[in-house]
Amino acid sequence: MTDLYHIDSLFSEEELMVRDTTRELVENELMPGVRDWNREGRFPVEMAAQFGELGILGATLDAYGCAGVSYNAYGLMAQELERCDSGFRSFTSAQNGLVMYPIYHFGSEGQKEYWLPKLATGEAIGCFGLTEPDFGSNPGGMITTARQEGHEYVLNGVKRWITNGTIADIAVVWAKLDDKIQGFLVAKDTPGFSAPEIEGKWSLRVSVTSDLYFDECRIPEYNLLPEAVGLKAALMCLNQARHSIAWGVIGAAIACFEEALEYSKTRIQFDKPIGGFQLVQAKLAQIWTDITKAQLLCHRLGSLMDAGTAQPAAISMAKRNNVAMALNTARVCRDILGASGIVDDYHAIRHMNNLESVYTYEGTHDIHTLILGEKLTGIPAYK
Amino acid sequence: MTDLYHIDSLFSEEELMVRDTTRELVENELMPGVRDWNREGRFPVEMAAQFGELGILGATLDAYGCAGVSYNAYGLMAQELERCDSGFRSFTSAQNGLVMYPIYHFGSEGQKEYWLPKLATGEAIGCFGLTEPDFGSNPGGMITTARQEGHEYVLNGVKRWITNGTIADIAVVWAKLDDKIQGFLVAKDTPGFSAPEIEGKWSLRVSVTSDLYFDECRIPEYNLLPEAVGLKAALMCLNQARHSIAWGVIGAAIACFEEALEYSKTRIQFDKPIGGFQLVQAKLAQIWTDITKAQLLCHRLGSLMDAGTAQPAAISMAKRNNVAMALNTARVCRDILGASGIVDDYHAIRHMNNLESVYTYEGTHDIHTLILGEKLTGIPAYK
Amino acid sequence: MSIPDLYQLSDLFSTDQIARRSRLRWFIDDQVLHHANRWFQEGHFPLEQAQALADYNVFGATLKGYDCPGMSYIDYGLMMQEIERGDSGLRSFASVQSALAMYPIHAFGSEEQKEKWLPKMAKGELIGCFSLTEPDHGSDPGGLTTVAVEDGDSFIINGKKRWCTSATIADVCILFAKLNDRIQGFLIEKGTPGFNPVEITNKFSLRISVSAEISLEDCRIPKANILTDAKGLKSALSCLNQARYSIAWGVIGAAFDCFEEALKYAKQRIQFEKPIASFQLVQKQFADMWTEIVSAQLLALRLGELMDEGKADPAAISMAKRNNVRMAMEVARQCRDILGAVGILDDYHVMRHLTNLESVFTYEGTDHIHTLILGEKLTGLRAFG
Amino acid sequence: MSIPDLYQLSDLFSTDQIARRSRLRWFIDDQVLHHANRWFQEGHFPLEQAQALADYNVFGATLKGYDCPGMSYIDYGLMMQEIERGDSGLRSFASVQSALAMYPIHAFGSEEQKEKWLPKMAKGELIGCFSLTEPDHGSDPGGLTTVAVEDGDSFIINGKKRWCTSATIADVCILFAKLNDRIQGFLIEKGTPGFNPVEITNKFSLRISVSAEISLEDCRIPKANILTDAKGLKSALSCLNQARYSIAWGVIGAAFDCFEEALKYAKQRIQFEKPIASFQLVQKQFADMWTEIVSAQLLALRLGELMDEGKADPAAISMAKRNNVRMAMEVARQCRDILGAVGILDDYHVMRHLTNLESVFTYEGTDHIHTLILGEKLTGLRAFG
Repeated sequence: MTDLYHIDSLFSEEELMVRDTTRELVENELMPGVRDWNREGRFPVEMAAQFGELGILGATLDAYGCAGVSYNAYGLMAQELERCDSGFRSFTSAQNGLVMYPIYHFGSEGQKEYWLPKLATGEAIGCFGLTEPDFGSNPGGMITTARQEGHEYVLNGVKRWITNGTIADIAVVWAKLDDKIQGFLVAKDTPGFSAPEIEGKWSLRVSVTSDLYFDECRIPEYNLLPEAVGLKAALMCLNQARHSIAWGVIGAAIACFEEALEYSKTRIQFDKPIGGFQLVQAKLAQIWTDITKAQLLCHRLGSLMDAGTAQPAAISMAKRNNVAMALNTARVCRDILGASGIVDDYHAIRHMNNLESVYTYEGTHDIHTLILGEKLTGIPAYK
Repeated sequence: MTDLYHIDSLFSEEELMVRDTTRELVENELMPGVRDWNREGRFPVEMAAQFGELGILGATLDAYGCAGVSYNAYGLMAQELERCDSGFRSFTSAQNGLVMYPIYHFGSEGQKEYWLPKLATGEAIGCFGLTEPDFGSNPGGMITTARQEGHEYVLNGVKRWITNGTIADIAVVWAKLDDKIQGFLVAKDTPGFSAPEIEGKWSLRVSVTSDLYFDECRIPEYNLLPEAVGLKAALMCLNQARHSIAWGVIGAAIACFEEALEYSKTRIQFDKPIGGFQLVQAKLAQIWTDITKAQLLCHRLGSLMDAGTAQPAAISMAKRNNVAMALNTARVCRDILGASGIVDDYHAIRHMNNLESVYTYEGTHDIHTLILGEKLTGIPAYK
Repeated sequence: MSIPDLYQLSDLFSTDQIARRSRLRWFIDDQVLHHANRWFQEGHFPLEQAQALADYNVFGATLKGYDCPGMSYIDYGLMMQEIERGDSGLRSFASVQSALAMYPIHAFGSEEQKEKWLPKMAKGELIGCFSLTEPDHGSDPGGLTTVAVEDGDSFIINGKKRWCTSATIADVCILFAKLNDRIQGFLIEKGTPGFNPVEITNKFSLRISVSAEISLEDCRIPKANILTDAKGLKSALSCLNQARYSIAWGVIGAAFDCFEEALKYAKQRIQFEKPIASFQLVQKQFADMWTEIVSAQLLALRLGELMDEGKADPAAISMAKRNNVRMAMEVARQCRDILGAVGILDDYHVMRHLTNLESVFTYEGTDHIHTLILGEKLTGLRAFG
Repeated sequence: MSIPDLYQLSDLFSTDQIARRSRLRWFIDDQVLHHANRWFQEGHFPLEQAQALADYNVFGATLKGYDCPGMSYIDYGLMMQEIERGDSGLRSFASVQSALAMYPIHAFGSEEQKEKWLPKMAKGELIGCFSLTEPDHGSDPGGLTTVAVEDGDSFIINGKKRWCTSATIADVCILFAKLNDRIQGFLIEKGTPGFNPVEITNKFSLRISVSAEISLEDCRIPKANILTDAKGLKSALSCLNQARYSIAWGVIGAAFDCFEEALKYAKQRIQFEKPIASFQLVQKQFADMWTEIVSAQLLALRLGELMDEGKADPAAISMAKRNNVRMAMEVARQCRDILGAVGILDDYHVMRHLTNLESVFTYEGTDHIHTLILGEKLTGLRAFG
């Protein structure tokens, strides 16, 4: 994509290097397999180690084996991963923002030392259990409970739509302890804990999505995340994930755009490339503009996050805008590809289907609308 | 407007000072009068001297009495002026981008020394004659001619939609000399030259729009702009103007947004502020996002222009996007104001009507679409 | 009309309806469109031309008896469409006279009131207006605060009203106020002391139409001037449904006028050595608009049939009002764009229609309110108030 | 159906039509919708169920004689709507059988061809397909390069075709090729040597439908297999108009199914302690969709009347195909959003409809092509080709 706004020059050498290394991995290891994985509905978990090697896992954290890069560098990684498939970016968003981040920020020294190095290499995989079947947009209403019995906590409840659930070695789980929301760590194979995969998805097929069941599930006392107290702590994790989504979807949009542009230049109808028709140019011009704006929004957001001054509403704005942008871009590109656009020789329709999930998860489009609305007017209108 | 993306911090101290001084002028001198000027269809030409005093005229040029500020500083000036009315920004875009810029870049030393200081103080006013009644989107087809007779050039033709025409002391006029496009200076009161105002506008009423008639109009030989050769030179001027439009319309959008937001917080229906309703919040959230993206686009564009690396297509992208954004914002805000939105106690409907012109002038929305389309595909689709 | 009748809708009308439409169209072309832009600039309401609409049986068109035309709702709709081809302000005047003044007298008035007012209103000799909205109660008229109290043989009314079309020129005003905490309609005659309408003059929109504020200060009217059969807010809303119906048809006319003007221009305007109508981007605009106009016509026509059969659900009226006004606004905006620079001049009609439609979008139930009426109908859940 | 019939469109249909629609709806509910998601996952076309449609008089519905049902275009449209409530792929199959295989035999075939094929096709005993599109000629079929040459008592055909629905299961293919530089239709029977259809298996869309590529390698057919009265591209396009008509109706069914599913979900799904259907933002989505569905129904219905009267302009068909497919796509997308996370699962139908409609948007004339057909009709200027 022609870099009309010289956006590359907004990044440091190091950030660009990080991006290019990720791109190389994506081109060599992920792109050749994605069509088949999507057909099979399979996440190639064997890739986790390679993500770890490149420093993608826990990218923005310092120490404990993490790379400690800037939020914009991490954003570029997310962009490159999602250029291939939203499933890879989803895996990373969960591992980084929803597992490593809370362990790093809310965990005990022992928890950090045990889990973070393994998670950073991809030796261990994590998931995040907040959403429940009846509490999606309103997680504060959750009904999963924890009670203390001696030196154990006992968990009961169900979590849903959990990325990585079935393949995770460790789950960050939120439950009500004495009516207050509290985070816990639950290890794979703990008795009373199971994580079956959700079948029949027509979206994010290159990603594992699971239910988590807790039936008198007993975990040791030291698996409580000491600082993970209240809904606010959980929402801090979501903000991390949303940042990476806002970045990632740019990659999906670029992939669709480049594919459609190339097609428009080579597909001949009425003796000329369809890219020469006004109606097609109008579509290309609009999505090019939309991608450029999304890049600027994300770059600015990354800078604010590095400076520690990003408000949650700023993250909502970018997640909401960029996902809607990418979804629209994918649809328009699918259209430009004509009949060919419905086969998986092309990427657009896979991205299009994936982005339907991304539009909904980590705060639906409407919920982010109302977060911005409240910020502006001071009036919550969720209810 | 809450600065959610800390956009202010992207500007230098000096740039912000320039903005604030302009804002003060706008608040004190322009806002109190704009409602009446709009009703009367009058441009308050007496303001030109005050614009000159603040360094707004020829702002980005060096020497000859000009302020030599950055493109972003100039952009902020344009934003503040258009926060009041697109007419003021139009005046400035014409004076700066379309008159002072070509004299500075294409003029002789004598032309520069004579005109630029007067134009910079607002003592003299300029206009730019390129568009003709039958050649709007396709200026290269112009039929105005110049022929040499001794030490004079003789001009014949008609120009249309010329901002500042009737009040201008000097016109930069484009005509075909031996079939090649060439720029000339034509002074007010030259025999054979007249510039009647176009009546009956429902848009940009706080701005002078004129026809220029040349009927055997004789100008001295030294009024040829030596370097203003070919359509490309004229288009370079337009790019200057488009940059200031892209910035300016953000001001119009902000004015509408702030007005509608304030109204939504104080207008009570069904016992609560309408700002508390989901449908209203959805509108506010969207235009807030759109304004933020437009600001980032413009800031980046200004930086590229300062670095001398802005491609014309980059300017087209910002003009096209931002004007469409502002027009939509004005419409949505007019709607939020309800019945009150149709009276001129509120600004939205005036901005809405103004922006209809801005959408069309300096390259229509469709023309910029096709400029981007050509840049992407390599195929011109204008015809 | 230069737009091809692609769906052959003319076949759906009777010869009489077509002939009537043609006569009215001629009148609008000749007596209205030639002057509309000037009137708009001056903010002038042409009362004589408006009264002349009576010759075409516009006023109280669907009412029976009392010298009213007794025509069908489709007849009425077609006329509204033609009038709004001229101007939304003129159509607003006609809607108010018919739907908001004559209709409530016909539906809720005493025999004496009907005989006194309706024949002359149908002839255009007397003008009516309707006053429900207040400065602080637009979308929620149920909250109105104007109050009537009994005093011997009179009612005394106090309060403030706003956005009352025709109020300063009207001979009679149908005004809603609370009597013993219940909404009730009253007839107030022109010149009644304490009834003070003041024109709102700084409008950008509907400038060929009078809008007014009314202050009521101890306004005393005889007891006979109560609208006997009007019961609560429901009666007021039934008038609005009549008006909304006329809007759903009317705005199609505004869209036609814009569309025809833009199409004519696009065929004549040469750029890059060919008519701009030959460019794909312009053809796309026309194709979109054309489809939306035809759909809006079909919606209005079906609604007219239901009105004639007495079977139209109020939500059906909301759907047509909301959809058709949106359609007309979008058409006006697209046409303005197609006209390019000249689109802002009063040599053309588009910009007048465009600004008029801003009011039409808001009045007689905002777009949001109709959205939520449909939402409630569908889900059974009320999301407002 | 749980959507209120706000515009009382059922009154516009005969008792017979309503009864027929109900029977077909029952079949679709019972035999198709229960299995559709599984078939879609497997990429399976249920040939037996498809053939069973013959019992409802779907095949060649509007054709007269030769044991064909001889029904009205509105009858036909209503059936297509019900079938696409089930699945766009199944409706595509039915459209191809009726509009693209039986119709050309009926319109352009010899008496012998009609007698041989039509009665059995009407019964669903024989299946037909239609092959015009080539890999390099989609929107401009006039440029097709498949060639037929005379050779004694035979024609020999060579070339490549693409996107041919039902080709691998069809008993007869109506195929267009150039004979002496002029486009001509031919009947090719299943199993003819040199006629090689290969299924396209990697589709995301219309997976309950067979699409194929066909390579023709010295494919020899008897001279009697020419479609005698087919003259040039015009005849091929007249078939497409038949198919486009069925799409304009069909997609309304897909929209219905999505809408009902989303409405039911929204009323049951509780968030913040109340059904999401009670939120303003959700009600707005429903209000928008509902209005567009009703408008699309009216457009299809009027078009059906014109078809029955033999007066439909091809541009009128383009308007309805383009508008109604856009409508259905937008409805599917909005409904997917309303369903939230579960909207991506095969417990629901929305995502299947959503991906199906991507094909429908493109086939039988892309959205762009119909845009430019309308543009040309309106302006007289051709902006393509």
